[in-house]
Amino acid sequence: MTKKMHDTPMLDQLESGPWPSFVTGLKRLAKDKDMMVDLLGQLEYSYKTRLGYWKGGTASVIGYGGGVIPRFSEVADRFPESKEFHTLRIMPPPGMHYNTDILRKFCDIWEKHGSGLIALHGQSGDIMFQGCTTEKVQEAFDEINELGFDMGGAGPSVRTSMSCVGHARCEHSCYDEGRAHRSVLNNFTDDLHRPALPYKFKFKYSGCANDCMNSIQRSDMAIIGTWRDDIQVKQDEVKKFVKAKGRKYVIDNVVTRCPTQCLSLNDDDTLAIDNRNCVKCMHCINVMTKALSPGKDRGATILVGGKRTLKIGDLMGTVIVPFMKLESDEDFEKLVELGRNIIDFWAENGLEHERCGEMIERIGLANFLEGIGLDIDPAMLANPRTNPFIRMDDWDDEAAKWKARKTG
Amino acid sequence: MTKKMHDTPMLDQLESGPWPSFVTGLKRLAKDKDMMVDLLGQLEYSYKTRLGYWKGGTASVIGYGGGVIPRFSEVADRFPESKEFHTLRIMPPPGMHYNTDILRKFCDIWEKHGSGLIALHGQSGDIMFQGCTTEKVQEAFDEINELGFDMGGAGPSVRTSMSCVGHARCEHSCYDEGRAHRSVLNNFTDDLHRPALPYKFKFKYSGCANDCMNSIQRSDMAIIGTWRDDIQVKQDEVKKFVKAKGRKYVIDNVVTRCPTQCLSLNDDDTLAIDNRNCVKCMHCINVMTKALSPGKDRGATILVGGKRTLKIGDLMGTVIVPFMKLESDEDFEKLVELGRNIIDFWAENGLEHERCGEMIERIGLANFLEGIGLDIDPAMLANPRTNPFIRMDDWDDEAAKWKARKTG
Amino acid sequence: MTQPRMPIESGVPDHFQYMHPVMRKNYGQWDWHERPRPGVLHHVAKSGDSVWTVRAGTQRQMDVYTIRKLCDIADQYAEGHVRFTIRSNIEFMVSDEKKVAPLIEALEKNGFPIGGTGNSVSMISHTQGWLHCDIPASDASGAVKSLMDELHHEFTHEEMPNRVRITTSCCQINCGGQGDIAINIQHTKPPKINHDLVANVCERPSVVARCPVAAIRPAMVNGKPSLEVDEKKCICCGACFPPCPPMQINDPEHSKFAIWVGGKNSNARSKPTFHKLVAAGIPNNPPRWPEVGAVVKKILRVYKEDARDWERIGEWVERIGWPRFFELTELPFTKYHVDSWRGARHSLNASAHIRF
Amino acid sequence: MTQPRMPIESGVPDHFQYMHPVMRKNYGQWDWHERPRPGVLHHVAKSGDSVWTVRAGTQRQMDVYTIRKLCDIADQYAEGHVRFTIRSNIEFMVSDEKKVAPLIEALEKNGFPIGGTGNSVSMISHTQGWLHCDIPASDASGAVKSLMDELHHEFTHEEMPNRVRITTSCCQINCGGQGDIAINIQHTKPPKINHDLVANVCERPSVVARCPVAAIRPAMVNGKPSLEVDEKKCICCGACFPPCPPMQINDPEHSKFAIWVGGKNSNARSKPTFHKLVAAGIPNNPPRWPEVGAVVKKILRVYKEDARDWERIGEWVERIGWPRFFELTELPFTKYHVDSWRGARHSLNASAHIRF
Ligand code: SRM
Ligand code: SRM
Ligand code: SRM
Ligand code: SRM
Ligand code: SF4
Ligand code: SF4
Ligand code: SF4
Ligand code: SF4
Ligand code: SF4
Ligand code: SF4
Ligand code: SF4
Ligand code: SF4
Repeated sequence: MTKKMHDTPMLDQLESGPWPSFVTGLKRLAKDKDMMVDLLGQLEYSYKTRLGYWKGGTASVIGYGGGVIPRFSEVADRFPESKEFHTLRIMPPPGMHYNTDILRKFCDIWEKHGSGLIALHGQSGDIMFQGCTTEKVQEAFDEINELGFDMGGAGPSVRTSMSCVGHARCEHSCYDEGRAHRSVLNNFTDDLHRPALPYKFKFKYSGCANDCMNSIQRSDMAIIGTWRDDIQVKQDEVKKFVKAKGRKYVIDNVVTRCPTQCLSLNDDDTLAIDNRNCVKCMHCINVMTKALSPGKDRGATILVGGKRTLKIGDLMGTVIVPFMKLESDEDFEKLVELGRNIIDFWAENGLEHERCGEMIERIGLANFLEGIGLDIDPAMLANPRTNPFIRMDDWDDEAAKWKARKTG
Repeated sequence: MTKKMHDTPMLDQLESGPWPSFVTGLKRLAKDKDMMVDLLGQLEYSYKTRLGYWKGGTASVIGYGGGVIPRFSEVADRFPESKEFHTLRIMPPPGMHYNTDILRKFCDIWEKHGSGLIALHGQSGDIMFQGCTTEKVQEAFDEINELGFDMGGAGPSVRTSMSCVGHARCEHSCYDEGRAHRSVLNNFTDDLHRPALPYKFKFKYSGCANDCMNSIQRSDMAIIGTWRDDIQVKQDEVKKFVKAKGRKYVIDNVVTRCPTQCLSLNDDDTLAIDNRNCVKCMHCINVMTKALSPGKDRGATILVGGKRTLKIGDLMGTVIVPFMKLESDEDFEKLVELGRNIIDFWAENGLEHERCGEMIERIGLANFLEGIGLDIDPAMLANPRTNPFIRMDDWDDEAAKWKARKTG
Repeated sequence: MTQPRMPIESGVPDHFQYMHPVMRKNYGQWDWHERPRPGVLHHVAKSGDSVWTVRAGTQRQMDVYTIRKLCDIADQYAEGHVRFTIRSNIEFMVSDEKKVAPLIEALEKNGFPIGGTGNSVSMISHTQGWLHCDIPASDASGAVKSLMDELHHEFTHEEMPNRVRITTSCCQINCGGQGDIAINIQHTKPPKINHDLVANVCERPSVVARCPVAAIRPAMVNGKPSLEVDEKKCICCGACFPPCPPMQINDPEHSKFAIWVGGKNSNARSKPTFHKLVAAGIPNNPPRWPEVGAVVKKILRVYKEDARDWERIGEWVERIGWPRFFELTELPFTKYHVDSWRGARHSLNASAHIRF
Repeated sequence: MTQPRMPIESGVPDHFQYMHPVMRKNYGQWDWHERPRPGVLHHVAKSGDSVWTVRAGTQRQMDVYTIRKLCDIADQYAEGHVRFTIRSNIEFMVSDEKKVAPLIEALEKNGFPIGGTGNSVSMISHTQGWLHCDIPASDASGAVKSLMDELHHEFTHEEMPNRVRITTSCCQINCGGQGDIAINIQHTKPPKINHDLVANVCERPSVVARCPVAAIRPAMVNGKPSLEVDEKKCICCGACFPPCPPMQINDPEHSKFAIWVGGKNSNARSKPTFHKLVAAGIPNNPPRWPEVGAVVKKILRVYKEDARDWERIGEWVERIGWPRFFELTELPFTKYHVDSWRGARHSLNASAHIRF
């Protein structure tokens, strides 16, 4: 309460400027919390020496194996009050909706048990309650948990998930992201709370190909909304748009930007769409939001294997289910089951510290699909193989399978 | 002369149909040549058993290490007259121009010393005099050589080269392919005739990016014509073309097909070109051959490393010199020198049976460029690296080099 | 002693309980939207209902006073509901257009910038850095604050050709992901090994396995089991550091910044793409990292001037070509831009397509 | 004995000595061209000179009688000069348009098809096969003859959306190169080793080194040094066969044909591309390989119907997507189409771009 502030000449410089300053926030907390006085001291010290001073360790809550990120200071001799500075990862609701009531309750709990510093949100979507002593972790969690919030993921486990605002406010949304998010994640609470997988596994949900959740590249399993039928066109709105913006604008910004050249502006200012070749990229709909909408036969494309760079280079998720309906209870159960199959197969076949995408790279997509019981489909490929390096003496059997699928 | 023909029921079927029949040709030769009687016998036997019956061995001419492809029959007991059936690879003139006089002389020589079968041409461009006994190889070659024709490549050597018709008849041609072809090849006769390289090395010359010689993918060093200034436009011819074909045709077939969207059809039926972004792909010029031509500041792009598939998968050549002037004697000397540097570096650093492109794949483009003393350039890349897996502690020095080049 | 409390394994909470009522009512039934001004979205439902959203920037790592202030504003000027975006912006939803202006005024008065929508530069994706992480070579909070100060105008205005999404990462692990512009730590020297600690702290076989280029070997040093690094092979990636802190990769001098452009997650028009290296060797210079800001601003300026509407940074460069990108931005092009990793051939120019 | 004659190392001969005089005169000075009809090109020089070219198909592997016949025609109806194209077509040049029709008539009368220009299917790239090569699993001359018989109409007419360049290869080495359509032998079983011969004929270390997947190990068999193949690893590429003929990869039954589409060397519009596997397991069925012809014709028919002008086969498929390609051609899609080689990830659909 009364500890003297350290000199923080470097951090002080971060109090100026138009963007909200976290330093000002930290200082405000430091008025009441010695922990924050020393935290500021340690941070200033990092700025000066250009090195970090946290190390890991153990901190957890009863019943769970993960979700607390333990931080112990390596410079506790200089800054003793912040020698422990753990973070609790707490799962947000889909779409990160809150009312002020719940946010105020979080503040109260964290003011009482923690540092008073909350990150909204972590890059994986967690509400991060940052800065807690080992002693207080359990109490803090208990109170948060009583509010209906549960621990997020950490370690080799299913991780906290994110879904876009989608159905709640976005006209592009092609499936109920919130429902998908909760259906899947709440079927994996055990794998989330008790890390026992080869490595982390992330699900992300985007309602359309704009992929506002970066799911293709930042999740092991991406669920991206799409549709199978024709784009819905309100030709009167098209005409209005053309009138307002001019034909040239529409041609330069809509028609010529279609990746598969399936748009054409008719002479009467209506739009012709070659829906057969539309790849549901969303661009034309993005530009003409009032005139165009996704079709009515909606669902999702599932991609697997996205992650960042270590250790074989970045991976994008790649298509494993071109289209999946997501409407009925059974549809959502199927989605859960798909996630389950993938995680089971990977848990069995992934090496230690090998993400699902890295495993697919190692064993090949065809083997992965066989392992999880999915049929291959040309939509999963940018192109078929360009090399002849494959033994295919049972080509005929494989060809017969395709024919059976096509006729059956 | 008198040997009885074998039954060739399968080959006989290849005498019908509208395409010229090689079987008819072989039979005609067999009338005078027992060798061809047995050759037909062996070929029919191959058709029946679906197996080949030639093996390698040695055959050559005095003074040269390569250029004769020796073939000994494995079924000489059945077909003794064609037990030796070697091929002489002879280099054609650039553009494969002939007059009837020289062709008739070839025929006479080959009728005398060989089987009478000549392939015009091999996939590497050689005139292939096919079917010769070991005994006759030297005499046949001597006579051909006296006509001013020289042996082509085989084995781990510089190979016979090909250049497009280009300057001789094509308005797209951006450099003198024939001169480049002869300048380079005739500086490498030793490496061509006396195989001592890690593997084969092919040069190919195409006068423009249409690449009628398939050089990008079928040669170790591809010389592809290009230009640096603006496309030459005859706007009156553009107008005529638009008038003849209609605006829609021009927009659909020219404007929208430009890979970098740098064409636009003006309201007065003239064509606007954003030459800064033109990638010299040739498409618009191909369609409007009368109205458009390559610019005036012409030269070539050099690409290295193309080859077919074994053993790491197909390789395209990739750019190592974005632009090289090919006009003066010095320009052509520089081209020869570049080829020399590349071959020298590869001869020293390539593994046995490793094509130049495979070596580049193994050591990295940057190291290769350093090895041959060329500066790197962003035009050599589709894109810079997407991964951080590189140690670059002398970044500043490298950056300084670029700056020096830009200002110097 | 009392029974320990077991967690209620409730998982992901129900979002409807916190959602703005107009959004709840029209869930899955939205029709179109427009952006009346930067920072404001107007969504119209098929029912005819409207919701106006005001988006404001935050510092993400917020003290409870800041959060309570935002709640006060939400209660007084909005309708008591907020949401956060993936970029730590806060959104206030109101069902009446009239509430928009006072809300904006209140937010601005309290120092929260309004923007981040449409073709603006939104908040930078934020990671932990020195404030909390155990492996950072730099700070995230400070770097993001400094950059957003410099990009304030671009956040509050929609003047870019298309949206710009910047990411930062305070180590090479890159929790920040792909970005139109990515600002990432890049180590430039192999780790220095603190041999005294290895025996106690590291599981040696798993550290060895973690190295992408097999540069780490178990070794005996001063009679104790330790590790050694083949410095010729080492690509300075830092992958060995998290599992084995004695493999000190962080260095005040040699951990630099690198800048990447052209990452894109959306499928709009072009397929998603990874970002590509454009600049490196940039000093890690707290508290305001001016050299980083200078490069980012230079790239943004050129993009703003040269790109066409709707072109994301990567799409723009794809059209104008990399030579011109380096020319326009005046960034040096080096041999390090040339990929040397597996599959490098896919990044070479395997064509005669060249702009002069 | 006389001195042996040493070669005159004259290298590549001068082309001007054989070139048609109008071409020589206007060398490098051509202005434009047109195609008055299939098989005929009309080139106009800046000087105003014109040259008409008549292109005719040949069997490539020509007997001297055929060549002399072509010379007779050149002397009588043309001006004594010919050239050959990269696809073994012969070209006759005349400086007077009036000579075109009689020349064509003479060629056709003698069985030489006129065509191969513009948007036709030109002659198939021709390799050696059983006629001469030491490693073929099939014949080139016969396969090409059979196919060209079937494609005669497409050679003599310009009815395709763009030119079609077909290649064949009689072993997996693929001397034929990339093609709009490539017809290549594909082995489907590992080599059977004739152990008795290995010791004498093979340099074992270099065979071992030649295998792309390290499936070959030196081994002692029946007390003699030989080789063994790990059949699980072997990708049946045949690379071991040329350096070591006892590693018999060719098999009358199991050496099949595979068909590939979308290879493109030109830089027109799109960058050059490699061809992609579309069909395999096609029997090697001399003398007329009807199953191969059927697949090729099916692909050509669909391309002709569905592609836009100027779209090469690969560009067309790129626009309509691979699912539709397999749907339209009714070719089976199998797990073997999915790349499993290094860098396979580049061939996966890393996007949500899908056509339904
Ligand atoms: C907190 C957070 C950054 C932030 O400030 O937002 C974070 C922080 C850490 N990440 Fe991360 N990652 C965070 C989101 C991400 C993301 C983004 C995402 O999820 O969309 C990624 C990229 C996507 C991906 O999964 O590849 C990411 C890729 C990594 C990796 C690399 C994984 C890989 O397979 O390459 C590691 C290293 C590891 O796990 O071994 C990693 C490891 C870490 C560790 C645990 C470092 C460590 O090994 O000790 C960091 C703990 C910091 C701390 O003290 O709290 N973090 N990390 C994010 C999680 C907060 C939350 O729960 O919401
Ligand atoms: C004759 C010819 C096919 C034809 O009928 O036209 C041919 C025939 C042979 N090629 Fe070829 N190649 C022929 C052009 C090509 C081409 C096309 C080209 O040059 O544009 C290629 C693809 C381009 C390339 O270089 O990659 C080609 C790629 C190969 C390869 C694979 C090389 C590689 O690096 O992957 C081999 C195998 C080898 O050399 O080890 C090969 C090997 C062979 C051998 C020598 C087979 C052998 O190892 O015994 C064949 C001799 C056949 C014979 O009996 O005459 N041939 N070969 C062509 C040469 C004729 C000529 O001199 O004009
Ligand atoms: C609120 C948010 C989703 C959420 O659940 O939190 C969101 C909301 C919307 N996005 Fe997004 N996007 C959001 C993050 C993203 C991201 C992810 C990111 O920022 O890292 C992306 C992918 C970026 C990338 O490619 O790396 C993203 C790519 C898009 C696109 C595609 C733009 C493009 O041309 O590539 C659109 C379409 C458009 O705006 O034309 C879009 C469109 C929209 C629309 C217009 C959808 C709608 O009709 O409501 C929303 C308002 C956008 C605006 O700001 O003007 N949203 N959007 C996210 C706001 C982030 C922020 O605070 O800045
Ligand atoms: C004669 C020949 C060159 C030679 O020196 O022998 C040649 C000659 C011409 N080519 Fe070619 N090309 C010739 C092989 C090629 C090849 C290689 C091949 O066939 O394997 C290619 C690359 C094919 C590929 O991409 O794999 C080739 C790709 C082109 C193109 C690009 C077409 C495209 O859109 O991709 C053009 C431009 C055009 O026609 O629009 C072209 C254009 C031309 C022009 C129009 C150039 C001119 O103005 O004179 C010539 C007449 C073409 C015609 O047939 O209508 N030529 N041309 C070759 C004739 C081969 C044959 O007998 O069929
Ligand atoms: S991903 Fe699509 S559905 Fe979801 S918020 Fe973004 S634009 Fe809307
Ligand atoms: S959604 Fe994309 S692919 Fe489909 S029509 Fe619109 S722009 Fe074209
Ligand atoms: S490569 Fe170009 S210059 Fe040469 S013949 Fe073909 S079109 Fe003409
Ligand atoms: S040559 Fe190609 S890139 Fe250049 S303007 Fe013409 S079509 Fe466009
Ligand atoms: S980027 Fe690195 S340093 Fe920053 S939070 Fe992630 S793991 Fe920690
Ligand atoms: S920094 Fe990376 S490359 Fe170097 S030793 Fe560590 S893990 Fe290996
Ligand atoms: S493709 Fe194979 S079999 Fe045919 S000529 Fe070339 S090397 Fe011989
Ligand atoms: S066929 Fe190819 S993969 Fe099989 S053993 Fe021979 S070289 Fe190796």
